[in-house]
Amino acid sequence: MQYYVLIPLLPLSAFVLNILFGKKITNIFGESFKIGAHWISLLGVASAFVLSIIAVKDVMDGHVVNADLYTWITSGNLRVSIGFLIDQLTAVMLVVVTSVSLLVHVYSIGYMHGDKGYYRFFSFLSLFTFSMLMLVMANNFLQLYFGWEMVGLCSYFLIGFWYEKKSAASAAKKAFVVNRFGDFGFSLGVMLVFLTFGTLHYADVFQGLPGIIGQKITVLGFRTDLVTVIALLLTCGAIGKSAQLPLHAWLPDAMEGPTPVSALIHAATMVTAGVFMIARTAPIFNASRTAMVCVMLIGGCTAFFAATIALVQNDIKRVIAYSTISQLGYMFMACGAGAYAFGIFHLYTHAFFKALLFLCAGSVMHAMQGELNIQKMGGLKKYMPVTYWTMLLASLSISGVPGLSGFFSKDEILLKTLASGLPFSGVVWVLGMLTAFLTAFYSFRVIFLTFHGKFRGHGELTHHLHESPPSMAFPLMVLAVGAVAAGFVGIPHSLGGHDAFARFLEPVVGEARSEGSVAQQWVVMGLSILASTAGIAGAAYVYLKKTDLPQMVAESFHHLHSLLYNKYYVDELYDLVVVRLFYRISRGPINRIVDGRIIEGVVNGVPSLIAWSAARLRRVQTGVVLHYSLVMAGGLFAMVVYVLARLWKVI
Amino acid sequence: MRFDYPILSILIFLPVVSGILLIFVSRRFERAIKWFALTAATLTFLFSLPLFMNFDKGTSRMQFIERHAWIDDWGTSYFLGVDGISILMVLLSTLTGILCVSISWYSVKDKVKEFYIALLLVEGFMIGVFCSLDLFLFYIFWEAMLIPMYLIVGVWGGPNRIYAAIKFFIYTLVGSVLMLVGLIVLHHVADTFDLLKLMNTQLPYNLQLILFWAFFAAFAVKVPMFPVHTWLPDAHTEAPTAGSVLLAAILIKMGAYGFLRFSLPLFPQASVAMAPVMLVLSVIAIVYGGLICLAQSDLKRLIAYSSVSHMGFVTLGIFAMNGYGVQGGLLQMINHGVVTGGLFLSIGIVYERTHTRQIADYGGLASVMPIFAAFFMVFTLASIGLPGTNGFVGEFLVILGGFSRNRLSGVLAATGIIIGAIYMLWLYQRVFFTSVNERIAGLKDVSLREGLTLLPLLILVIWIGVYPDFFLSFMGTSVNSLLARLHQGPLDQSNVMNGVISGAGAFVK
Amino acid sequence: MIEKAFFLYFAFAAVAVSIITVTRRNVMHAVLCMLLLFFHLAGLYLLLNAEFLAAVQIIIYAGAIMVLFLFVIMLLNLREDVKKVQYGRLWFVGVIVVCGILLAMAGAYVFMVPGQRSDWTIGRIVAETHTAAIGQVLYTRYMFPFEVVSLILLVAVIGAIVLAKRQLK
Amino acid sequence: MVPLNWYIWLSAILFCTGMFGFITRRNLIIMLLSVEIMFNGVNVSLAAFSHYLQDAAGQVLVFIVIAVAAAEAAIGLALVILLFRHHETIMIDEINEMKG
Amino acid sequence: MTLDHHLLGISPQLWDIGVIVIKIAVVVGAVMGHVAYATYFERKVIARMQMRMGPMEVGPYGILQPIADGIKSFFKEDIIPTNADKPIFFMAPIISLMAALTTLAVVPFFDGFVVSNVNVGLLFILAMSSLGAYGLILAGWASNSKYAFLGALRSSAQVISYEVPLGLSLVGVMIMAGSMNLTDIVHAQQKFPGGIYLVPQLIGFFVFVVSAMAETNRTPFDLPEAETELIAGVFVEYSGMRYALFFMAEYTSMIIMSSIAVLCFLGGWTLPAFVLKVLPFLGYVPGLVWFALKLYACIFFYYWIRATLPRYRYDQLMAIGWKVLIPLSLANIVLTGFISVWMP
Repeated sequence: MQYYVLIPLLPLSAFVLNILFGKKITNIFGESFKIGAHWISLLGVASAFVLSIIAVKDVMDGHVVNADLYTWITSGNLRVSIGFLIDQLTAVMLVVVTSVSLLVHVYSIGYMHGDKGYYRFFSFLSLFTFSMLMLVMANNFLQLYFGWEMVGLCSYFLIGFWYEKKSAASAAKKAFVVNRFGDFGFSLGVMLVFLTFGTLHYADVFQGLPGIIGQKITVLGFRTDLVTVIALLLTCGAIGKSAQLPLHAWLPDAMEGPTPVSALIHAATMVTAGVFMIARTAPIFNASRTAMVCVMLIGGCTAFFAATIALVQNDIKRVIAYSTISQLGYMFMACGAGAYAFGIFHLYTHAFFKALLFLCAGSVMHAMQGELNIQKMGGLKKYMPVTYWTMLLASLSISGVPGLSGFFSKDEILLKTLASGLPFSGVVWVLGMLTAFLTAFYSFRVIFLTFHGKFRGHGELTHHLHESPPSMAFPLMVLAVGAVAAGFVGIPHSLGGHDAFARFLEPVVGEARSEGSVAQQWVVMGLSILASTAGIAGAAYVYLKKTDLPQMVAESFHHLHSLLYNKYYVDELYDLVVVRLFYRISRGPINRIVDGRIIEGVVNGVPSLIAWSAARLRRVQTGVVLHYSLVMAGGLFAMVVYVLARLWKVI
Repeated sequence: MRFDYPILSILIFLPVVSGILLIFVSRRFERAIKWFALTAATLTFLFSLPLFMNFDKGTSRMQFIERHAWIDDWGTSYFLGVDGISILMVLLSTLTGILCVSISWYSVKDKVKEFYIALLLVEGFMIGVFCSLDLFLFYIFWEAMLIPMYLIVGVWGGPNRIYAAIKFFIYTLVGSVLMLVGLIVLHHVADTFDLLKLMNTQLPYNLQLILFWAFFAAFAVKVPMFPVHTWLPDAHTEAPTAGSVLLAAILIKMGAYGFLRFSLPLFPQASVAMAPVMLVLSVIAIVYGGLICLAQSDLKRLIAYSSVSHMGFVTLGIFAMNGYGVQGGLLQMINHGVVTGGLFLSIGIVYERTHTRQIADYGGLASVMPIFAAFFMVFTLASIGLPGTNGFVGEFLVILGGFSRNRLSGVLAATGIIIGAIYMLWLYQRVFFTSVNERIAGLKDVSLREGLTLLPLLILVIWIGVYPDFFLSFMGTSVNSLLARLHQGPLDQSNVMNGVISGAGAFVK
Repeated sequence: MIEKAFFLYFAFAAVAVSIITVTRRNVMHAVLCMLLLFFHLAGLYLLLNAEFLAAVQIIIYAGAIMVLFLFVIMLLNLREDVKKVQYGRLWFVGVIVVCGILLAMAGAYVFMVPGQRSDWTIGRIVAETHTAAIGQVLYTRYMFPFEVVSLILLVAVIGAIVLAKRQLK
Repeated sequence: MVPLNWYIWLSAILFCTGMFGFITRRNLIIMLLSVEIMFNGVNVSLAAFSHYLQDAAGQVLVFIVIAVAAAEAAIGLALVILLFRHHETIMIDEINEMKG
Repeated sequence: MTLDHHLLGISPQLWDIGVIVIKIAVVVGAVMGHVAYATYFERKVIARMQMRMGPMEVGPYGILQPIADGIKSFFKEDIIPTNADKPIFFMAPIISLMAALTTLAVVPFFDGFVVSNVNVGLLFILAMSSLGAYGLILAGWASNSKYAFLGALRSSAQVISYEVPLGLSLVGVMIMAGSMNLTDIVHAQQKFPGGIYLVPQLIGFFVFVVSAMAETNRTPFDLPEAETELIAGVFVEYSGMRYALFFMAEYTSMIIMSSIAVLCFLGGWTLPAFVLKVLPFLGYVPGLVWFALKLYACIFFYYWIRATLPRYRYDQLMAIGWKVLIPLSLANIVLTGFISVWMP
């Protein structure tokens, strides 16, 4: 089993080699001989991928591994180790992470060609892969937290990859900081877990879980259910990492990073860590109904919320980014509804089609010389057929067209949500349905605006329009296969399948709360098909037939449009409430008044008080010796009188 | 573990004597002086390694004890020894000594000889502070260190150095004088300065309280805790690089060390009773120090304020009074020394090139000095407590300690991490990212010397981050016995104790 | 009887001369009166069988210190000061204070208790000669103060030179 | 025999005379002379006590006082010269360099 | 208190006082006569040294010249400068002469003949000789004249400077004699094998002689009254009787310094024991004769020096005083002290 260690270690060594010698390697082999830094990373990730496949096979054979590697921190009875837990959930994540990572690595060879930070890019990609693997392979909370923060760091590096751009640097910082807000809760959650259970190992925690159900804890004066508090604190972390409401604002900005990064980190893997974490800690959530409802509500609201924004965005990557947020909302819905397996299933299918979408967008950008505005595209179908067809497949998949992978997962989520029987599940289900419609609509809006109709961009650009190089096209095709076929591992019973995926994960996350009746299954399925087709049709009608309609709608619903277009003004709100406030408080009250005036005032005030009184007192010092002598004599007089008085017993 | 030779005395007096020897060297031999200082510092470090190797982790007793009669009438002896609490600080001091000599190689241009003399003296006295087991001896080292440090700030500092140096001096002195009064009272009561004997003396509660506050004055200023921190930004900012590093890495640890070594064991009941106050101050320091960083436009000043915040973690850990807290606090002391030391070294490196500390004068440095940017990045990350770096381990343990002592303090301390990320990353962005500011265009990347100066700290950052157990194992036993002592005494009736009992209950045997 | 007469003469003369000294306008006259004072005091010392002190009083006070004063007065050539106001503005306060002290001392005198007699009787001093007597005490019991005084004198010499010496350019 | 208290009276009066001169006169040299008078006043009582108590210590003290007076005169006069060089006067209240 | 003293029905105390008064009269009269003829002696000696005759007119060989001079100055007009500080101007010569004459009180001219046999005789002489300077200083000040003033300045500095080696040079003698009483010192010399202290105290004698010359303002140290530089210095405004008083004071102090030299270094009125052993008949000659002979030898030495040596420059004077004489005398004291401790 030792080779498991190699899965994260190989990308790590790739990172180390690359960051230390990457530049040298490029220099040694020169510009002409393009055996660049990517080979090291590629090799590392590819081997990790192969090993992951082996690991999956082992898991399928029933070899679940839970082993400690070494003790990381010891303090009192806190013993945290670095170790690996390779079970079904991990296996799925391993495949997703390594495969998408591998494809993105390949894609990046072409995409990042000629960039001066080429080696840096690949080393960070490798580092990310390592971190993500550490995250998913963790067997305790603190290691999870370790991976959690490390992927955040890589995200920071990669978003800010083009750090000369101020927007990129700011976006990177924003991503990190917003995540920190989530991590704040997460870390407290971890501590609470430790203080409650006395351990941080998943297995031990879950074992001790039944014992603490019903215990109360006082938080800020409120007596609350302990498990709920833990679960909600953990959810905090998940919200941050998975860009759910209200901590979603960083993800759209993260699109400042290179597109492969968006595909890998901000679509397929890192952002899904939140979902993974909830699934991983499923027993805790299962123990708290409140927490589950919260998660579900957050998911539903986020899904709808992000989808509405996606409707009007013109930046192709931002549309996809909001779509990602929306899809992550679905996964949260599933987890909240207790259908962790389907959350993970959606994660799994989403990884493929969303990565594909991003990579296609990257391909388009590549052709468009970095242009992102879909209003300035159009008719690219004939120039880049591979991109078009793969993107179309991905869009169909995300829209939930039957038979494609997205259909299976989304459909199941909607069904399980409705059937969960939790409070508000109905509302969330309606939101999910609406989102399904919106998803189809905006996805195809992108397709139609980008690839159909006439080219609306700058004339000269037409000469540059071309299909991407093979290194980029190949991953697209591979991912397209995934987007189409990935769902086949989880065909539900109602469609004659075996629900194999959920069965596979059952040992880890348990069964979904309720299957729902067969009728329900069919109704939901029908409705979701209806929603997706309606969406696609609507998009086709608006953007292919009545091309002036969007303009008219936007004008007639001016306020709504600008509300959506400006993303509900969330960024502005945060800027106002959080950023400005912090800065203002820091600048004014704290720096100037408390530190500058009060403390420094006291510190400098004491000496100046002394100086002031000294200035008054020094007038006594006339400088005239006669006065001094007089005072001396007076003193002598006083002394003699005192002695005399003592002698005469007056005093 | 006993040595044939007095290793602690060697550690203290090797730098001191070297410094004194330097006095007799003509100032014309600048190179020789530098090499001599480097050799002395390196030798000191090498001598400290056997200490490290032969340290017995299994006992909480003092080790490498040296005791010689000194002033018998006063109950004072020359009494040295280390335990798990101090040994790491000694090592950090010896390491920092080398780095300070190295970083000043070219940046100190005038009065070179005197600078290195001061530097070596400071190093020796600092080690003395950490090794003294006699309160009188401790006080002597404590004060003696102040003089060369004052000179370093006041002579080789920035434009506003005199103000900063005097402020530093007076602040510290006022605190120290109160401690001196406390020492005298203590001696009056117990008739000895011997720490170990004093620890066996049960002092009345009221006296403990008074003495606790007297010692608090000295230690809190050094740490510096919240309301008495304003000397730090000035001193840090105006000091030369080596001075800042010494201040950040060692000097301000002496305050926290003092709490652990003297306040807690000597006045256990008072410490326990006063812990809530200390916790409040610590939390204020964490949040306040973090917030105030956002308003800084001066690189060193920002880092200085971040020190306030980070030292807030240390005191929080110490006064959480449980295993996690104290161990975390101790580790955080090392961490802060390494990280902030590294940051100041880095700033020194770049200041040597640009001669400006204003953040606004930078921008795009990552394009100009990529290797430097990488170093700085690692220190930044460690500063904000990224897992895998040392900062995480310390902060996690401290917050865990604080959290188990008093949830609110843990929660508020954790916000410090958010704020830390904000200001450090914002700093990094303003300095290293965006387009290249013309003022810094064409700067040379770090030289081999500078790289080698930063490298040990970098290694420590990763080492402690990945395998902190190595370091934690040094302090475990000592911390346990300290805590046992802290909680064994008759508990005060005041209800502030409840938190402690619940938090550390599991820990106390 | 004759001793008392001598004493009264010396005492009244000394007081008169000292009062004249402190009230002279002309510094030179003050110094001369001072000189007279010293002679009278020397006479008192002789009455007290302290011939060595009397000689020393003359040699040092009259022979050295007063000459020094004269020297300085001449060096500064203080002839103009005679015309200036001689007393400070607060002179009456001084008078009151001094009278007060004198009264207070008079009051305290009532309580004076003479101390223990020691062994240096007049006969013994005469037998050993006064100089030898003082020498014996001075160089045995008061050796340390004597050395201190010599050090003070050395310091004074150096100090006076340093202070009064003009910087040579 | 002359009674001891006669000497003491003389001593007190001399001392007070000297002090009067010291605290009222403006002339620095007269002030120094006044100090000498005070010294002498004290010396008289010392010598008298020494004689009446038959203790040589008093006379030793007189001796020491005289030596100190010499030192005082030397330094004092040096200062007078110095002051006069700077201020062209020895009227003490015209010199207030040390005014606070 | 015996009956013997009640002579003529006069109480013994008054009798003592009477004796003292007579002694004083004798001594002062004798000395004044010698002073008068010391001037004559000086003029003759110097004249001879300069191959002149000296005073020849008044009386045989001009022997009445001093009397004539005295009468002349007594009747001269007493000129007092307008701006002079009159009381001091009057007092100054008197102080000078009184200081000189008072000193005579402790000088034993032969065995047992002394006005007042004081234990601290030597100190008394030193004290009075230092007072002599006041006369000069006050004269210079009171004259209110530039030359006189400069002379006075010089005089005060000179006196302060040479007072010290003068006193110190005698310390050796005091150590050897163990007394400050001049009679005792002479007796001590008799007991001393060498008979006179000149031999062991050669350094002291040298210092003493030089200091004495300075102290008495004689050439080559006559700076306060240097004719060529300051046209008689402090005396420039004095004339007639007052000038004569100064003159007398100077010669009196010369005689006194010479007698101290005789008493302290040359065995006083005695002869060394070995001389008496060889020539016992000399013991029958009165001590006063020996004393006078030695005295005049010393005075002759004064004149000799005056006729031989030029005047010193002022800074040289100071330098000799502080840098040569004081160290020498201190060394002498140390040496004498060591010797008297090791060889009692």
